Amino acid sequence: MQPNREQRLWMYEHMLVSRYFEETIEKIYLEGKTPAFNMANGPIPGEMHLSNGQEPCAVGVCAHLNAGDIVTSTHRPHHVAIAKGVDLDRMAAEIFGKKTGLSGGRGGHMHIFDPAVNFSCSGIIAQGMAPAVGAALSRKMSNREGVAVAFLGEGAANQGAFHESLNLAAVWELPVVFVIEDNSWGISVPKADATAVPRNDVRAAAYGMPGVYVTDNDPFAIFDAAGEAIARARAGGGPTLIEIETWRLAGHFMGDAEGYRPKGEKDALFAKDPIPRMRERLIAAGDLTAGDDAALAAKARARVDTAIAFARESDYPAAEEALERVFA
Amino acid sequence: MQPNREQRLWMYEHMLVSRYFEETIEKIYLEGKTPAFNMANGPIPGEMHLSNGQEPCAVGVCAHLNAGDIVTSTHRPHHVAIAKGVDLDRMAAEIFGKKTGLSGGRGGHMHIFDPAVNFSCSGIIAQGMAPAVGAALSRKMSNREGVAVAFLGEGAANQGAFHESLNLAAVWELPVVFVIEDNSWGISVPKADATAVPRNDVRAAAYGMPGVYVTDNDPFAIFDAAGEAIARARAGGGPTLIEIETWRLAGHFMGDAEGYRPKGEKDALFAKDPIPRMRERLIAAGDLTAGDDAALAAKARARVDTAIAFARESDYPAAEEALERVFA
Amino acid sequence: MNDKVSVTNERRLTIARAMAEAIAQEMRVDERVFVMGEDIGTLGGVFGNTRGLVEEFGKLRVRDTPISETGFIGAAVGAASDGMRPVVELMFVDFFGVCMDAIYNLMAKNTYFSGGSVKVPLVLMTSTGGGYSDAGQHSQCLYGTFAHLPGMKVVSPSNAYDAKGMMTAAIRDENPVIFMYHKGLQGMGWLGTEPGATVNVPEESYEVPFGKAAVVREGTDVTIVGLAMGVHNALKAADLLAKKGVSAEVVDLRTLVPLDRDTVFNSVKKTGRLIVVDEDYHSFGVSGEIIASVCERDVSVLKAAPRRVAYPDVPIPFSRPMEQFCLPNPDKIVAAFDSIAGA
Amino acid sequence: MNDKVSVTNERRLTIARAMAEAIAQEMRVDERVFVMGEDIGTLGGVFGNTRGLVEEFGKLRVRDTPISETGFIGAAVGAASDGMRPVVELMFVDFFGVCMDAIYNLMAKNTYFSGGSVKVPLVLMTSTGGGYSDAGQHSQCLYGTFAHLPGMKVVSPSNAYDAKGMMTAAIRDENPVIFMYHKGLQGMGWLGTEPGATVNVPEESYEVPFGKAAVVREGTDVTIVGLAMGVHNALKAADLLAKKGVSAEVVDLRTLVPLDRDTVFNSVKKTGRLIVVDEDYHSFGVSGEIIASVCERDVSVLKAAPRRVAYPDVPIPFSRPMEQFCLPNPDKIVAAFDSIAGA
Ligand SMILES: Cc1ncc(C[n+]2csc(CCOP(=O)(O)OP(=O)(O)O)c2C)c(N)n1
Ligand SMILES: Cc1ncc(C[n+]2csc(CCOP(=O)(O)OP(=O)(O)O)c2C)c(N)n1
Ligand SMILES: [Mg+2]
Ligand SMILES: [Mg+2]
Repeated sequence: MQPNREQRLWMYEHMLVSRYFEETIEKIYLEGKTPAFNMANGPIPGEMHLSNGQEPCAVGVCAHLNAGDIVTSTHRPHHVAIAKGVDLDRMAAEIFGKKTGLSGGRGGHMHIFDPAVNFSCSGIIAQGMAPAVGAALSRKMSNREGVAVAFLGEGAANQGAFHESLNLAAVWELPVVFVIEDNSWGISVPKADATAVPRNDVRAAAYGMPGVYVTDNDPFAIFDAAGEAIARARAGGGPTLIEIETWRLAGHFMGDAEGYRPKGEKDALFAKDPIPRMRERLIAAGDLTAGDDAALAAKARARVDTAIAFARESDYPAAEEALERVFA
Repeated sequence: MQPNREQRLWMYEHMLVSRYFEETIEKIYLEGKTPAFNMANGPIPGEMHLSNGQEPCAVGVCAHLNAGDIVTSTHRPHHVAIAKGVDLDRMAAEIFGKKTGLSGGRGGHMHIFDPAVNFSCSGIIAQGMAPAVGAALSRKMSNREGVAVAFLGEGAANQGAFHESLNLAAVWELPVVFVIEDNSWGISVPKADATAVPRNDVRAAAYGMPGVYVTDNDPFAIFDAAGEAIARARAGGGPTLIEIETWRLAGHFMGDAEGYRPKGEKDALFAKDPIPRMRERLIAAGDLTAGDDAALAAKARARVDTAIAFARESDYPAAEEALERVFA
Repeated sequence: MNDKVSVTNERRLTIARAMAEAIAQEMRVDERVFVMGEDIGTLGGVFGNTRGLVEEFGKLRVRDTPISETGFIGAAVGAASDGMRPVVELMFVDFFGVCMDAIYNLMAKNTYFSGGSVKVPLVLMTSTGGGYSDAGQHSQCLYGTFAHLPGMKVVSPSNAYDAKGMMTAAIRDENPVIFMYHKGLQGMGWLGTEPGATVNVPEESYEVPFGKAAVVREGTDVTIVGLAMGVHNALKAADLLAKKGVSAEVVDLRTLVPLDRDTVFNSVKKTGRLIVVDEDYHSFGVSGEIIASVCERDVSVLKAAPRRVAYPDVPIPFSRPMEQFCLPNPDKIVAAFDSIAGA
Repeated sequence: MNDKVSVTNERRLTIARAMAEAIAQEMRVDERVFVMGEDIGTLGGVFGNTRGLVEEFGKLRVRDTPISETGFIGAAVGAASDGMRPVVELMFVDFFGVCMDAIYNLMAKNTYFSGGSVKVPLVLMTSTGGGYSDAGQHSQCLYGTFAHLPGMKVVSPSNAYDAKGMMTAAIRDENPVIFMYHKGLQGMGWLGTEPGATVNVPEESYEVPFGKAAVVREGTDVTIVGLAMGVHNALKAADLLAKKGVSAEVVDLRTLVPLDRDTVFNSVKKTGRLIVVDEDYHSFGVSGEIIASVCERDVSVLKAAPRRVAYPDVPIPFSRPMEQFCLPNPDKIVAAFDSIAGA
């Protein structure tokens, strides 16, 4: 399954928005945190896990989804949220802890919820998976359309919730797709030290479901694999497991000195940064001129800037609001 | 790998002891529980999970183990404990809640611990698995001999601990063997409704370890598969997953009306009860005469009777002992 | 049984049947309600509280699950957020250790994390309690463990009337509710049965609201506060105390979250003495909270030191003499009163 | 810092370094000791408490694990029972929900279940606390959750001297110990740092025994009881109160299990007033237990209602103004005193 031109451009544009968003967050995150780096300071306090390099996973999968479909994501959620169509202004405001944020500032960057597009995430490894299974069950039981996609990291594939979620989805033949973003690191631990098999797609066999591995962080190959899996799910054909080779261009979180990374690894990854690669590919294919590209980039930047401005300008919640919304 | 005559007779004898033990417990369990069945009453209160029919799994595996090897078992532990050489008197006394019991009455039938032969169990599904992995790690790290075997039911193979334990054992190449007793039921839920694949041996591939399925509850086939796996573990070849087709001839626990079982299923299972089958096989092979058999049976019965008498005659712990042994 | 016996008929039900009836009635009127858990279909629940449901509603709405608590409770969170109203069983509360993240970090917090835009109307029913020699992984109450963590309502009925009304309220609640039922009160003969739990239950639907403790016996000399089985121990102790001329008031908390501190405080204000009965572990749990709640409001209402009759801080032993020694009982409550009677 | 400053040198360490030093010293003398957890090898622990260990002891004794807490904590139980002495890291205490069975049903109970024939000498170290906007799944304390369940010791140091001595004691203990370290006290700049936690630490090995609270400041008008970060809030409040002429005594509990009820009671007996500071959730936790412990022993020692300054019963919000509003702080403690000063 290959994306048409419109889809190709949609994917590229969302990759651009995602990257600009992360680059902007990265800069702002450092505000107020120098010279002594203290996470608690600055306009964006707390942990920050950036998705630079992993954009292909988000756009290749979400290109097949509509607002009614469900996505659950992880502690590293921005690129997926953007591709899923989460309200960017309110997401930015949430990351800043503002009252106008998606959760009024209660959640922050690891707890992005936008029910309008059925997006959510959780900061506990692999724990977003079972809720995706349950949302798929909900659709199947109530005969409502919709596919659920659970994103996870390759490190999460060794957590018990992974096993239970895949088995349950398979036993009940639910419309859910599991997408592993294999950036080969779980914080400082390389995949080979944590996972008994080189590729997690082989684990699909343990649940009698199809398993696919996509190499080289390739947006079109991801589009292809995800398209098939999502179509199968929509048609009642049950779950699929997809693992995608992708690249973590940033540290695990902001402030990570990355001393554990082998010399040269990051240079090699930057050399195949998916954004310029995609740009060249689209230009080569005649989808895009340099002028189009500049326009798209400007549009993406403007979109991000608007969101960031909204976030910056919004008020903080009143302190006492902390006590509200515990119960519906 | 085939058992020699001594091993064959050892296996048969331990099957007999196990079966007599369970039959005796079954009778005593009902004492004081009629006419109105109340679990709290009688000389053996609480839940009681019998292993009738599953004896081949225990003897086929434990025939390869010595006292220094580690076994962890489940809520249904008696047959395995007996084959592992747990002190039968003190195990019986524990099941009766007596002061002379292995744990002075604190544990009961789901918490049999006999460090002299490195046996333990847990009542929480699949939770005995990781401790087996850890014991194997302990041996490997300290260069002490020993293989660990974790027993579990087929229902347990859908619990997260299963996945994490197998992956960890494989990543660290530990001397541990995982043995699934597939009696096809998890209480009232048939395997097919709970497990996405017909046979769990395929799950071994998810960890890059060998997987074997043994059909027909056959003690010699079990001996063969376990022998190979344990030898590999001892030789530093890492973990193996074995699933064994076995039969739950009793209810899930005492008092289970088993209304959920298809008509005829139990009759069919009783028709292939592994004890008489083993007897016939040994007689046919010339390992055993009818006279030898009667003698073995009498010996097994006597062993069980002694243990039960010990348990019956022992005192209950003083009530206040409840407060002791929380900490070492 | 004061305010709650506005019953319109004389039908007596066990808690198990009352729970099943409440679930069935809600399933009839609300197709979003479904049930899942281990052995809750054909078997009808190990403790009888889903009997008859699969026969009436079929296997699609009454789903036996694999032994995958993290999987199916997490799935229930996803289904509830997507518009369904799952009623889920965790067979024994003792098993919370294999699935607590789905419960306390997702189910309980997603409403807050989402700023209220996501609702998680989910009932997690789970059995508690010992007394029948099921040892240390199958006999715990863990009331305090759940009540301590924010974002979930925590309730536990002492009788079938409350059980039905609280289950109905739980299913209709827009929030997650932990519905803890004590095995010894279920009315399943094989677990022993506290007769006081089997009471008249109306056929029609009704709710017993959360956050309202019940004064189940009025008295003037001491307030005995309990929950679930504790209430029956308290009532029996009150009978014994009455024979000695002591008038005990018994408060059935019914819900721990929300906690009706007012009713407890007002009772202690009247009686001047407080005994808390709790089958959960002694320290850092329910008994400490109840005592602290009274003292911090006005310590001068206490004529004597408050007392607790709780499970000691030891794992639950199997052997009957040891287990019975540890469990709260009416005599211990009477002894607790005797120790403060002089004041 | 009274009794604990019998230091023989002037070297000041952070808690992170004190923990790593204690572990290293035990590893040098006892080859059964090993470390496992996520990112505790090359990275040296996200919170710095295993820095330098892999370099000295190698990857076989300092083992980075997969993200499989049930697997590796359960494995630690098996290894400990087989004669090893694992020191295991659960990176954030908030993650207990994915592995609690291995902790509370195996690690904590196997000694009891085995009648004492099996020992589980295992240290589970885990980070607690918030204050740096890490939101509701990475900022909890959960002291009460662990202290409530029997069979494990639960400790939390407020300074590096105690941290080293308590870690040494934990590793040498024949029982499971939950070693909770507060992120804000670790001395990792990026988490903010409470300067009072970085103190003189002797180079030689020593133990700080469990079950002995420390009176870290003497006073006569009110007893402020806290743990870990709570102690620093209490000390700052005591300074503020001193300016108003109020003499506050500050008790550092140091260990929750065993709990030194005597030291708390004796202090309150002297001062007549009690304030408990707790960063864990308000209800059904540490603050209730401390208050109940005093009241049940002799309620008449209290001149005024006891007070608690605890985390409200809400999930921890991300946004700074909201989080700071919820956290205990010196001003809240002073206000609590003011509310009972008249009595
Ligand atoms: C159950 C649990 N254990 C540990 C953590 C801490 N943690 C946060 S991210 C992370 C690494 C995750 O690796 P991976 O799944 O590969 O995702 P990535 O960070 O590479 O996107 C860890 C260990 C957690 N959040 N939850
Ligand atoms: C985590 C957990 N969930 C549920 C249970 C309740 N339970 C006890 S035995 C059992 C069935 C186990 O089936 P299986 O693993 O096949 O073992 P079998 O009983 O057939 O020997 C269940 C669900 C439990 N003890 N622990
Ligand atoms: Mg990764
Ligand atoms: Mg089975």
